[in-house]
Amino acid sequence: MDLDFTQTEKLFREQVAAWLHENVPKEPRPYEGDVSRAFDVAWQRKMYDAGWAGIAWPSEFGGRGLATMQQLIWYEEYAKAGAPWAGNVFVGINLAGPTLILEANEDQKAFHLPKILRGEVTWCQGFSEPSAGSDLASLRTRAVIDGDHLVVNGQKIWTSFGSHAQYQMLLVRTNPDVPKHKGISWVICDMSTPGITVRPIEIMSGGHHFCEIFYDDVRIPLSNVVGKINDGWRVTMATLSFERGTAFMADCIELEKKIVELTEHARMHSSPLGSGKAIDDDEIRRRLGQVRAESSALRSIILAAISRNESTGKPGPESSIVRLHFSQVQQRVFKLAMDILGPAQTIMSELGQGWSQPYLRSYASSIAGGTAQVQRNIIGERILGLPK
Amino acid sequence: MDLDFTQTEKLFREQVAAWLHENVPKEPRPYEGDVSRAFDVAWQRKMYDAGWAGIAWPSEFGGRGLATMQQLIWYEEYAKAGAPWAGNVFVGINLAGPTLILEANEDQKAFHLPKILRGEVTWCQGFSEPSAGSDLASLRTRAVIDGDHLVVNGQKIWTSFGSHAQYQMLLVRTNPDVPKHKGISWVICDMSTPGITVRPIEIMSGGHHFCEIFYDDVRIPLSNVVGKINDGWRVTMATLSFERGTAFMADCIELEKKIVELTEHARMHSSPLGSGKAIDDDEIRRRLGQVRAESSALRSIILAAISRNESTGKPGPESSIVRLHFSQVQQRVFKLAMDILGPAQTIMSELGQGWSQPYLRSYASSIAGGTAQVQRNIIGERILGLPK
Amino acid sequence: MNLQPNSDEVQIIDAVASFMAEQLPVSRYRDLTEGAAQLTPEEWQKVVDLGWIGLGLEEQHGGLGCSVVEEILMFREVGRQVGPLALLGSVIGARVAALAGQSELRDSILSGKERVAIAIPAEVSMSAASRLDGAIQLFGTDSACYAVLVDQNGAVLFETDSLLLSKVPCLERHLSLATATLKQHTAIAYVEGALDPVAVRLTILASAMQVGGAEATRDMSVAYAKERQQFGQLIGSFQAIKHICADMAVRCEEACTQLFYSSLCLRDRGIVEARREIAATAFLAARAGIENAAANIQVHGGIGMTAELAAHWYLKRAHVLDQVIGNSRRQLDLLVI
Amino acid sequence: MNLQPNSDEVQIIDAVASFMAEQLPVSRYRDLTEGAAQLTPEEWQKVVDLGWIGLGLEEQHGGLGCSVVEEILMFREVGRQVGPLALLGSVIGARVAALAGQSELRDSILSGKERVAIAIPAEVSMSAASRLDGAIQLFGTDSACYAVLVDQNGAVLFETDSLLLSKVPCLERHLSLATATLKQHTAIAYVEGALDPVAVRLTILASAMQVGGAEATRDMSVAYAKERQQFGQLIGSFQAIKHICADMAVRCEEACTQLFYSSLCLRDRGIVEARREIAATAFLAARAGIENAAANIQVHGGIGMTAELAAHWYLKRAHVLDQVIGNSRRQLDLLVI
Repeated sequence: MDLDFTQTEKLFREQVAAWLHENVPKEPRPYEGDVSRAFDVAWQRKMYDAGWAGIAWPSEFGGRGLATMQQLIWYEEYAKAGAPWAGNVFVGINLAGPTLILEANEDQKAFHLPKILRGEVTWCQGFSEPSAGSDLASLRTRAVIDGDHLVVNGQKIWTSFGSHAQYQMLLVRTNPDVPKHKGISWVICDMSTPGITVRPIEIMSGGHHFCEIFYDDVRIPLSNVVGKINDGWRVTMATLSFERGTAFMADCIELEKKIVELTEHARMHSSPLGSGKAIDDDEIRRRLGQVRAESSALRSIILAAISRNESTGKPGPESSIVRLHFSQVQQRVFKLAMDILGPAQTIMSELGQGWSQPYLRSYASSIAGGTAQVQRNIIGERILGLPK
Repeated sequence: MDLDFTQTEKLFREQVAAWLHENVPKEPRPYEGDVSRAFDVAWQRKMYDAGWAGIAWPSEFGGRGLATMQQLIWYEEYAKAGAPWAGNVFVGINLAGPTLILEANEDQKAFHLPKILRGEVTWCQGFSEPSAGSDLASLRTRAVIDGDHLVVNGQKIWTSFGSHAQYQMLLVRTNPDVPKHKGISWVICDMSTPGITVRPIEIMSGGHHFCEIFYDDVRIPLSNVVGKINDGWRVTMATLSFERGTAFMADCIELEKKIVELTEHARMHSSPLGSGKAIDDDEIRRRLGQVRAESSALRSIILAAISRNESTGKPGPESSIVRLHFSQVQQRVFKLAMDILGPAQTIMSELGQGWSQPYLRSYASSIAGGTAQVQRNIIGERILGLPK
Repeated sequence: MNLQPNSDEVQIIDAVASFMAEQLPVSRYRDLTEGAAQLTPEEWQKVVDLGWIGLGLEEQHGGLGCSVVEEILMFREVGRQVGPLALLGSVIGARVAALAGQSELRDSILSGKERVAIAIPAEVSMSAASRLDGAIQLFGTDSACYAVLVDQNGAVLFETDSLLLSKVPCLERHLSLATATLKQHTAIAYVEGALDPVAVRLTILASAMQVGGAEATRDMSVAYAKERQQFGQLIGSFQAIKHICADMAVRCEEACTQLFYSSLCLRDRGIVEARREIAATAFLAARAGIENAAANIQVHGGIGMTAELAAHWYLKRAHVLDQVIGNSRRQLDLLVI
Repeated sequence: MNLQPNSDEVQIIDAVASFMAEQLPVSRYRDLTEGAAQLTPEEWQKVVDLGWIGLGLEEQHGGLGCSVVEEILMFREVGRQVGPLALLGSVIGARVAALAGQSELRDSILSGKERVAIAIPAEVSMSAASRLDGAIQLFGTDSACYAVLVDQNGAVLFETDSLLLSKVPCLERHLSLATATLKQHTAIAYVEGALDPVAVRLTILASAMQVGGAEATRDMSVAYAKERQQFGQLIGSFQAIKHICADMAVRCEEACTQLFYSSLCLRDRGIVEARREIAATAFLAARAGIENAAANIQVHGGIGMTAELAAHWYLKRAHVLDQVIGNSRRQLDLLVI
C-alpha cells in the first residue's frame, strides 16, 4: 500500500491545477434552465479545446487515453479549484460516452463521441419509469419493430435535464414474452423526434431539472440500437457501473468543503441550543467532528475502490458501499446544518446556495440512483453473498 | 380522558403503600440459585398471607378479584417501594396462573392455582427451542400418546429458573402431520418426572438463570393437557398475551429510578469526554433528558394500552409497541451509563448491581420474548395491516 | 384513569378532522402558486366561525371555556392536514391579550378581524419583556398587524406595522416570513411567565400539531406500502419498508400518549407537575414530526421528493413548528435539572 | 497510489492470521475458567518468538524495523481473534523504553521476559509526566511488573510492584484489572509527547484491533445468516437481517480503509498530517468495533447473548480498547479545532 503518485502523475496534477486556476469560470453556475445548459456546454467546450475533456477516453475519439489515476487526479483538482458541477453534460460525458465506447458500433461511436466531448450535444437518461422505480428491469415502455424502425410508446421519469438534451439513452421493452431482463434494448433516442413530450417535475427543494417524458408512437431507427436487440440489460449494467465512479471524488471534496464552511459558521454564530457559540456546544462540536471523520473515510473508501478496480479492471458491487455511505454522510451534514442554523433554518435559501435548500435536496441522495434499501440489498447479496 | 382515580382506588393505593412500606424485605434479593428461590417464595408467601397475592385473580382461587386498575396501582406502588423482582415466582403468577384461570379444567385449577399463589411451587416456561427461535410454532419437541400418558422427547431452551421450578408450561407437538399451528398441545409438566435433564446456560453478563431442558421419554399424564389436545397454539396465544401486561409498569418505574440514579452519578463525577462534571457535558445532559422523556412516554404508552384493554377486554398487538419501546429505552439508558462511566465501564459490576453488568444484560431485552425484528413485523402486520 | 378519548372528546376530534379534510386538506397546497398565502380571507373566516380561536379560552375572556385537552385534540387534527399556522398565532395572541386585560384587542382576535403572527428571536439572546430589543423572525405577517413572542420569561403582543419588515422566502412557500429588528419596541400586552404559562401552552399546542403530522405521514406511508408494487410484491411486504412503518408507529404512540398524558396533567394537576411532562412531549413530538416526515419521503421513493406529493409539506412544517417553540431539544434540559 | 495490500503486506496478514487462528483463536476463551489469565506463559512465549513485539520498532532499537503499516496489519489480525492485550502493552512499552534510552528494559520487554500492563487514568485529570499522581486502572497486571501510561502529553513507563493494587473484576473475565493510586510515583522512562507521538501509535494500533474485531463480527453474522433457518427460510434472506449485515459491512469498509490511509499518512507524511486522519480512524474504528459487536449479538438472537458463543468477547473487548485509548469520541475535538 502507498499514497505515492508517480512523477508523471505529479506533473499531470500540476498541469491540471495550473490550467484550472486560470480557467475556472468566475461566475457561479446557473442552477437550471437554458442559461445553465449554455453555461455547461461552454465550459465543456473550453475544457475540450484545452485538451482536458475525456481524460480516460480513447484518443481516437478525442480523449486523452490516460489511466483512471489521472482521471481521479483531475476530479480532485477540479473540486479543489471550485470548478462547476458538470450539470447538463454529466450524462453524456460520464454515462453515455463510456457506454458507447464499450458497446456501440463504429458508426455510432464516430458520430456521437466527438459531439459529446466537444459539448455540442447534451444527453439525458431514459431508464426509470413510474411503475418500475427501484425494480428497473420491470420497465414497460414498449418498442415494436416496424420496418427499419422501432416504434416506442410509454413513459419515463426522473430524467435529469430532459428538457434540454438532444439525445437520450433509452431503455425499451422489445420482447414482452421473455423474462424481464431478457427483452430490453438500449437505444439512442433523438429527443427532437416527433411524439416526445417532456414535462418538468418540481421537487421539494425547488428546481425542475427532473422530467417526465412521454412517448407516443416515437419512431427510432433500428440503427440506433446499441449492442444487440434484447441485449439491453447487459449494456445497462455497463452504464450503471460508470455512474459516478471517479467523479465521486469530486462530490467527496465538495462535501468536505461544506463541512469546513459549516464549522466556520458554527464558530461565528450563537448556539441555537444554549449560550455561547455553536461550536462550543459539546454535541454540535462532536457531530461536526463525526461528519469530518466520515468524510475522510469516504475519501479513503473511494481510493480503495479505485485501487480494487485497477486490479480487477472494472467497478464491482462495492460502489453500493460508496453510494450508501455518501448519502448517509451528506444527509447528516445538512441535518446538522439545520440544527446549527436554528431559527434561520426556516428561511429557504436560494437554489444550490446556503443550507436549507441543499438540506431538502439531500433527501434525494438516498433515493435517486437506487434507494438506500436497494443499496443494502446489493451489499448483502452481491458483496456478502447472502441469499436473495 | 382523565388521570383521576376513584375513591376506592385511592384508598386501595394507600393500603398498598402502607403495607409495602412496612413489609418490603430489607435485604437485597439474591441474584440466583437456591437462595434466590427461597427468598422469592418467602416473599410471595408473605404477600399471600397479607392478602396481596393475585389481586386480579378470582377469589375462589385465593385471589382478590379486583380490576386491572388495582393491579396497576399495586405494581406502581410495588416498584416505588423498591420491592424485589418476582424472580422464581414470576412465571407462575404472571403466565401459568392466568392461563390456567382461562383455559384449565376445574381439577387443574383447584390443584395448581392455590399452590402458585401461596408460593408453594414455582413454574417455568417450556416454549422456545433451539431450532425454532422466533418462529415459536415450528417447535419439534414430540409427544406421543401411550395409554393415558404423553411420552415426550425433545429439547427446550431459554427456560428461566428451570433448575428450580416444580412445574413447567410445556408446548409439545402432538400431531406432526398437520400445519404447524394445529398440532401443538399445552401441557403441565412436573419437573421431577424421570427423563428430564436441566442444564443451566451461562449468559454474557454472568448468571445462569436460563436453562436448556432435555426430555427423554418423559411420561406426562394426559390429564395434564390444558385445553384440548392439538389446541395448544390458541392456549399459548392467551399465555403470551399475559406476558408482562400491567407488570410492565413496575419495569418502567424501575427504569425511571435508574435514570434518576444515573443523573445523580453524572452530577457527582467528572466527564469522561472533557473537563467538568459529566452532567455539564451538553451531549450527556441531553441524552439524559432524552431517556427521561422516553421513559415518561413509556409510562404513558402503558397507561394507554391498559385503557384500551379495559374497553376491549384483552391485550392487543399494541403490547409489541410497549415491548419494542421498552427494550430501546432500556438499552439507551445502559449505553449512556457506560459512556458516563468512562474508564470504570471496564470494571464488571456485581450481578444485578451497578451499570456494566446490567448493560450487558440489556442486550437480552431486544431478543428474549421475540426479537426487535419480530416485534416490528407484528406492529407492521397486525397493527398497521401491512401484507405478510 | 383513562387515556382513551371519551365521547365528547371524540366529537371534537371528528368535527375538526372532517372540517380540515373537506375544507383545508393538505392537498390544497399543490394547487397554490408560489407566494400565495396559506389561507384566503374566506378560508380564515370559516375557521373563525367555528370558534376555534377561543376554544380553550376561559368563558370570562370570551372563549368557549374548554381546557387544554380539547385544544390539543383540535390542534392535532389541524396538524394532520398541515393546517394554518395563523390559528396557532391567534390562539396564543388572544390568550395574551386576555390575560393582559386588553379585552378590545382580544375580541378583535377572537372575531378574526386581527390575525396574529408568531415571532421568534432570530438569535437566542432576546427575551420577552415589555420593551423589546433584538432581531426577530415573524411567521404569517401577510395579513397580521400584531405578533406574539413567547418564551420562558413571558409573552408579549406587539404591533408590527411600525416595523421595517424584510420579507424572506420561507421553507414553507405559502407561509409569509419576515425578519425585523426591534429597538425598544413597546409591547401592547405583556404577560409575565409566572402569571400564566403561555410558553407552556404554545409548546403543547405546537406539539399537538407535530403529533398530527407524524400520524398523517405514518398513515400515508402505510397506505402507499399497501398499494405500491415493486419486484412483483407490495412494498409493504418488504421488511425494509415494513420496519420503517413500524418505527413510525412507535414514534406516534410515544408522542401521542405522552401528549395526552401531559395535557391532562396541565388541566388537572397544574403547571408545576405538568412542566416536565410537557418538556418530554415537546421533544418526542418534534422528533416524531421530523423523523416520520423524513421516513415518509423515503418510503415513497422518487415521488416522495417531488413537490407534487404532500410529503414535503409535513417535513417543512415540522421544522417550522420546532422553531416556533424555540427548539424542542432545549426542553431536554428541563428534564434533567 | 494504492490502498490494496501488496504481496509483502499480504504475507504479514496471512502469517499473523494463521497463527492466531491456530494457536490463539477466540474460541479458546470458552474453555477458560473464570479468573484464568488471558495467556499462559507458553502461549506468551510463542507470541514473543514470532518477533511481534518488535515488529514496528526501528532496527537500531532492537526491533524488526518495519513501519506502522505492518504493525496495524498485524494488530488487525490479532483483533480479529480478540488476541492478547498484553501484546499491545508490550509493543508500546518497548517503544517507550527504547525512546527513553532504557535499552536494558527495552530488551527485557522485547524478549518477553517482562510484560507491560496498560494503565489509564481512572479520572481524566491525570496526565503523563515523570512523576505521577492520581488514580489509575491497569489492564493485564497478572504477569506484568511494569505498566505504561500514555496520553497527549507523553508516555511513561513505571514499576508496579511497589504499588498497592486492588484487583477488580474486568468486563473481560480473563483479563486482570486493578486499580491503584499513585503518589509522586517515579517513572522509569518518560517520553514527552513532542519527541515521539506514542499516543498516536497506541491509538492507531488499538484502532487496528477494533477493525479486526468489527470484521470478525461481520463475518460471524454473515456466516450465521447463511446457515440459520427461521420461518422456513435462511435468516439472511430477511431484509431485517440482511440490512444489519450490510450496515456492518459499511462500517468495516469505512473504518478499515481509513485505518489503511491514516497509517500510510503516518509512515510517509509524518505526524502533523497524520494526526487528524488517525483521530478519524480512532472514532470510526471504535464505532465499528462496538456497533458491529452489538449487531452480531442481535443477529444471533438467543444464542448471541450466551457466554458460549464468542460474540460477547468482541463487545467486551471493544469497550476495553475504547478506554485504552482514552475514549475515541474525545478524538472528535481534534477534527474540529
